[in-house]
Amino acid sequence: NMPRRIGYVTNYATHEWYQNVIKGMKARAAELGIAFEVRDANLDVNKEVSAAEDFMSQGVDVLIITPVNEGIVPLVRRAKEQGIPLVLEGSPVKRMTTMVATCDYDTGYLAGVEAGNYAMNHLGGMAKVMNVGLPLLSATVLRAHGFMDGLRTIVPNARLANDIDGGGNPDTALAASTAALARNADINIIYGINDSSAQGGLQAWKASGRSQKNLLVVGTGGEGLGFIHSMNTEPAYKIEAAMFPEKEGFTAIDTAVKLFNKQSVPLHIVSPSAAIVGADGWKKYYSVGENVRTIKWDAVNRLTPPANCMKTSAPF
Amino acid sequence: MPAEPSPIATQDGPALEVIGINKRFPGVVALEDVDLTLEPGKVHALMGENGAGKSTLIKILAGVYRKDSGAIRIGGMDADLRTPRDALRQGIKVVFQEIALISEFTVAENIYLERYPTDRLGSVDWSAIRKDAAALFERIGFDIDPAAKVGDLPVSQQQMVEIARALAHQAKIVVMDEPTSSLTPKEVELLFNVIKRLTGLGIAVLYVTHKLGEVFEIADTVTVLRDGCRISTKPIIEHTQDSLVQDMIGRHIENLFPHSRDMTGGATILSVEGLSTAKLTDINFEARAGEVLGFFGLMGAGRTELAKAIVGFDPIHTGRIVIDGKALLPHDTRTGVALGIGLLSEDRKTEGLMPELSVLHNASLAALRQFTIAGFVDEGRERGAVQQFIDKFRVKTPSLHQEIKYLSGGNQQKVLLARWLMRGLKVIVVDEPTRGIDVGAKSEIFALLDRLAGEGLAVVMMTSEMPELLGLSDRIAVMAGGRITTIINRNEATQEAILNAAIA
Amino acid sequence: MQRSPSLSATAGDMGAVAFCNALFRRNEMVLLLCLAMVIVFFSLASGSFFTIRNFANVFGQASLAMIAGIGVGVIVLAGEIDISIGSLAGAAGIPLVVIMNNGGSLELGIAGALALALTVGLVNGYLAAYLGINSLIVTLGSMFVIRGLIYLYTGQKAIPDEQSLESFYQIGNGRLLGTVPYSALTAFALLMGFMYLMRHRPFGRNIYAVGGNPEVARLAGFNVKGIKFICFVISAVLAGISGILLSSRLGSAVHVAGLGFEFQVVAAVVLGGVSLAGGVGSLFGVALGVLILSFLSNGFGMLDVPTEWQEVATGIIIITAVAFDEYKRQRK
Amino acid sequence: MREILQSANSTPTPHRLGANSPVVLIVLLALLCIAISIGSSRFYAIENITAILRQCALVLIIGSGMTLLLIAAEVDLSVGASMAFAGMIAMDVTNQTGSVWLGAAAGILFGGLVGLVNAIIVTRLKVKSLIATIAAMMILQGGVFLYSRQAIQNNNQLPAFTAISTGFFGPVPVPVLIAAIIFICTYIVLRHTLFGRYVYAVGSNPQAARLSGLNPERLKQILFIVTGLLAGLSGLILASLMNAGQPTAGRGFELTVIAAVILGGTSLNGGRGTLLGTLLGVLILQVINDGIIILGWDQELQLVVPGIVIVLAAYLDIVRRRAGAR
Ligand SMILES: Nc1ncnc2c1ncn2[C@@H]1O[C@H](COP(=O)(O)OP(=O)(O)OP(=O)(O)O)[C@@H](O)[C@H]1O
Ligand SMILES: Nc1ncnc2c1ncn2[C@@H]1O[C@H](COP(=O)(O)OP(=O)(O)OP(=O)(O)O)[C@@H](O)[C@H]1O
Ligand SMILES: [Mg+2]
Ligand SMILES: [Mg+2]
Repeated sequence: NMPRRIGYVTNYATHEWYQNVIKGMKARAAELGIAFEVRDANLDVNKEVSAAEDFMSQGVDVLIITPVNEGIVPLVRRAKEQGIPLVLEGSPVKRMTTMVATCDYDTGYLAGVEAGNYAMNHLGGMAKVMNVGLPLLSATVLRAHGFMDGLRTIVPNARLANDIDGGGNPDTALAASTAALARNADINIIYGINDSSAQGGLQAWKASGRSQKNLLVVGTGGEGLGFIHSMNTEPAYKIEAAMFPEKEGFTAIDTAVKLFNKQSVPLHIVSPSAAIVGADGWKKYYSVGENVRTIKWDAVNRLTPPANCMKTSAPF
Repeated sequence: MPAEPSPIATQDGPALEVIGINKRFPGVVALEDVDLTLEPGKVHALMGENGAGKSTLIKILAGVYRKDSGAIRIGGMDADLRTPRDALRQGIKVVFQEIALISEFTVAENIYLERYPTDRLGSVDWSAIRKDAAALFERIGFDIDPAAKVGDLPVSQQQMVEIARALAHQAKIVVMDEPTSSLTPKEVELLFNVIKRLTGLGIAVLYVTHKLGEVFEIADTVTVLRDGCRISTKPIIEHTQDSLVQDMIGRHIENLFPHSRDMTGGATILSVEGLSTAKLTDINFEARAGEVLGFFGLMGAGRTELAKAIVGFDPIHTGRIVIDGKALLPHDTRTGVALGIGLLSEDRKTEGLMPELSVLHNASLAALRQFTIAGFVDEGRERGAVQQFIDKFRVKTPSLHQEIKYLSGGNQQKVLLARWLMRGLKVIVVDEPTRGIDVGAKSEIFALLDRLAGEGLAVVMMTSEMPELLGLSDRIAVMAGGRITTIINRNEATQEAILNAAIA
Repeated sequence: MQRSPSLSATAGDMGAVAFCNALFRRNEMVLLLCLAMVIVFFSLASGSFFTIRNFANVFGQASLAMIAGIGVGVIVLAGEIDISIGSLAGAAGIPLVVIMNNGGSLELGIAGALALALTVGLVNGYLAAYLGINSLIVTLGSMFVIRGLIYLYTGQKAIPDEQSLESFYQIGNGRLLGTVPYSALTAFALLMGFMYLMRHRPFGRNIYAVGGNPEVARLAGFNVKGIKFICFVISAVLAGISGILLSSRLGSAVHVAGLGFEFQVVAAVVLGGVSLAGGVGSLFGVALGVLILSFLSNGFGMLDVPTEWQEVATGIIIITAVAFDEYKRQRK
Repeated sequence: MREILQSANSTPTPHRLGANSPVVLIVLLALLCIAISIGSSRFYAIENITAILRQCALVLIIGSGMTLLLIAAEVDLSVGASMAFAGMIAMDVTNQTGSVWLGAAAGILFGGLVGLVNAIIVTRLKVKSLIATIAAMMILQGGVFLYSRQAIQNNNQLPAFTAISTGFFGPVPVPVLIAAIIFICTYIVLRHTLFGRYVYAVGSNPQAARLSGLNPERLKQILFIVTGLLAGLSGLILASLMNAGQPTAGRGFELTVIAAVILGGTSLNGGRGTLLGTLLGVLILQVINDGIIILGWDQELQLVVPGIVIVLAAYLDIVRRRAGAR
């Protein structure tokens, strides 16, 4: 029994991550013969609520939302009142039925472990980290915590030397990292809570005239082509904490169908993540053509996500 | 304020006394120990050169500026005029030199701006406003539609609205700063009737003007200021034109209208052929080197339109403007200026001044190219040249670097004239060149225009002042309804003939 | 453009043709026509557009910009501008939710939010009207400062409403008879009230006069600073009300709420024919401007137009509308 | 007696202090530097100073153009969006052609093109520049994603592309050198040339300027194009710094630039302003930004402190001008 129409309100359609989520959703919906529509909140939660309202009045059968933030709680209630099944993607809010998301902490943790190994082998066992972070979102804060905790399992005296707000976009990350490096350049690992942040941090490093020889850069997300390019060309960009947006989209559609059929689903459906290491690591999961990447479903499907995350931000 | 019109209960004694007022601006003493007494039911004229301090005194009475020291008494009581509101409450209504109306509002609404009639709920009572305004206009004989938007009215009618406003507000003291500078003779007559009506009600009128004729027509008493000091206060009957001028500028003016030139004129420099615009039809005339060509017309005849069209400021429909053999590109002031034609606009504020810039930069703007080497300004030469003009025209300014907005109107006008004269022109078009200018400066400007013509310029002068027209022009063109009705030589011109042509 | 009511009143006396002519020359008429065209277009293009439910949605969604737009309309008519409204709308939710979370009632929370808005209005007004600092600079400053303080206070997290008060949920999400959003009713009531104020109260006329020509208004004895000051307070309080409804709609005080709201509202106000120079325009026009933009965004969504095209289209519409306005004015 | 105090009349001072003097800003800047360096010794490290200057460079490049525009009573809010787009194009063309020169030229020219379109909308269609350029900003922000949804990477890893931003000319970073050259050029033009004088005149009273034989529309068009070109150049440098064309780069940059120009004392109403002020404004804002990080303060203060400083500086300017007018 398939729903006829699924509506998806995304957080930020112009971001590569969400484009790949949508790609995964579209592919799956097409496979199942479901009409699928997308609206973009463009980072504005009020707009997100409006778009969801419009979907509901248009009569979609299932609604999928990537919450911009917790401001959609009343919407969750309204969807329930109107009997429209609702799947969240990415981050949780109070009263939700279910959410499809990777574990942010675990993702960071996996990358942290790999970074620790790399530090032992190539950086003389030293780990002084600059976190190009985004305090704005609890998810991104968790990634950084996970990274440090994973790192410390291998390099116990690893130190967070610089913790900055890079705004999650490359130019702010660049500006903030530049100033932070001027304050304290005694670091050898740059961790970015997403790919743009990692790139911004790395560019600031390069702009200050340093060599990448004793540096490790770790990005997060595996959002689009950016990290593949960086891993190919930047000597220090060795590790990516990949989160496979296509897979997340795919799973979200499947979950929507389950909800529609009133099957029971867990509160958090974990989508897999993995630490990709080395310039060739990404080739395991992706192939790249002219400006597009294609996911290798076999490899990704082989990843088995844990049933529960090690740590979450959701207090409920 | 009383709600219904009634004659002011005239108590004995002066309506307003100004005692020993001082006011300084940076680098300028605008008023020094000035005394002034206004009697109810009398018109007191205030005269003086540009920059003498008249407007400053008025602004103090209006609560716009604060006096540095001195006292003001109204009806024998000390008055503290800190804001315009205080002044209005004390019954002082000022009609300013600059039109002070909200152009987006209707005439009627403007009249009741300060105090709207309201209904029981305190809402604006629009029908009362409309009716009262119509009744007011009827009473004083103004022919203005109370429902018209003020911004759509010609300047002269706006001025009339201003004056009607003073009447509507039951003022005890009405102050007028050069109210006739943009009125037609007929409107001036109307205004004088209104003033008589005001004095009949026991209202005291303070009247500022540069026009000697008017003073003798309506004033009871005249006070003359010079350089911020009171020079004299006399009943008008004790004055002659000469004595008044003597008081104002401290010297006699031998001949207001010098005429030193050979009137035959030289070669044609400017020729206008078949010019038509939205407001003008088929204008043809020539101006020759060495002559002053005067243009006369009633308000709205189209002189300003013509002036703006021939310098390339306004677009034209058809026609050719040729300067010294070269045709001007239509609607392009740059070729105009390059070919040597410039306009001194009648509207100083919106088409002349660069308020934030210094006297120096205002003066040198049009001629600046002459002081440049490869695009760079030679500031020494520039300053030297401007200084010459400032000295020659006796512009009152504390420094070349003073922002021009702080100068008095007449001094601003001189700076703007300097702007053109620094850049050797072939044709200068002056539109109401002496509007708001004192007799002394007037005679200087006349002499200057005369000399310029003598030096071979063609001077095209738009004016509403008959004496000015007759005194200075070699030939006179009269306009009516956007056409030139006649062009006559000065020695054939009579006032009557000109007026007839203007009404045609 | 805005004519004074006295003129439109006389229009009633004219013949029917002249009456229509008089109306059609008015900016509001053109806007109304645009709105009608937008509605007709989307109704034809999308089956689910022309429904009561969808219209109720749009009016509910428009109400936030409408309420803030009234305030910005007033302040722009007074010849000033307020771009701190987005930050303020975001900030207003904080005292509201925090008070409720600490056991306070909704009313107390609203009082807290309004008190915050009032304070901001007083500060903006004091700096701009009394100290004479350019209002764009003042409100640019307060836009930054308020947003920064929100981030500092919240640690860049949303503050959820923990009491889940039903009344709090209802003010922003509830609907009269299940159809008309209360927020739309609030917006409508405020619009009517302020339209009456601006057209028929001496104070409203004074605002027009002050915006039309402050120097003239001063000479006419107005307390120009005081009037502008009050306009800043009005604008801030309305932004606060908008923020209260927003936080109810979001069920929490969201730290990024209202980001970019000021651009949206100013665009609607300008589209509504209010001149940034002050003194020209009407609140009815503002309301139409808000509705046009809201219907456009709703309709574009229905047609699945991507966000980037929406942005491009909105930009072009604004330029076209303003250029057309200018063209009309010049032809006259 | 009341003869006007004509002292200044006879003693011409070439550059009159007073009306436009930047004393307040210089003092403010000095105080900031002292305060921050007390808090952190790293502030004066060469590396930090270089970093500050490099950040300043981007703002100053556009700020130079924006100052002229504001003096001429116009404004351009599309510069941030234009930067991002120009960076994308520069990177794309570099990738396509393999030539950094062509890429750079394409990016800069694109900025100029945006300036030209703004100029036409403002001078021909008579749309107020505040509105016109907000709309242009929306169109560019949407349009950049229509051009490419992904960031455009430096595919060929041309080092020359990154050298635009990270290279050094002696001890001076290349962007700082570029900014310095642009600043000095615009300074000389504004202060000492005919064109500069015309900018003030047009900003102060465009009608009067036209009557004096100037062409205000043409002049404004030039200024819009120059500002556009400079935005393109900044976009190029930013793309080089990030080694990629990022569609979201430069968001909000217009406010930073305008804040700096306003802080420098340039009037929003035209006719008044100096480039020296802009330079100081840029320095102050970047020193604040840097100081907050150097001192390890909450980065949220990067919004709060500049907000207060802008209002404060505007207020001090008013106070000083009033005092000067007494
Ligand atoms: N706000 C001001 N700041 C500085 N100086 C001023 C200011 N207002 C007037 N002045 C100066 O004060 C003097 C008196 O000016 P005022 O305007 O009163 O002259 P006026 O008699 O009205 O002249 P006019 O006949 O030209 O109108 C002039 O020297 C003028 O430059
Ligand atoms: N900017 C303006 N605003 C309102 N009315 C104007 C404006 N400019 C001109 N007018 C009016 O338009 C009419 C025709 O103007 P024009 O200037 O061509 O006539 P004119 O013969 O020069 O009369 P004036 O002595 O008023 O300059 C006049 O009544 C004039 O007052
Ligand atoms: Mg005067
Ligand atoms: Mg005229």
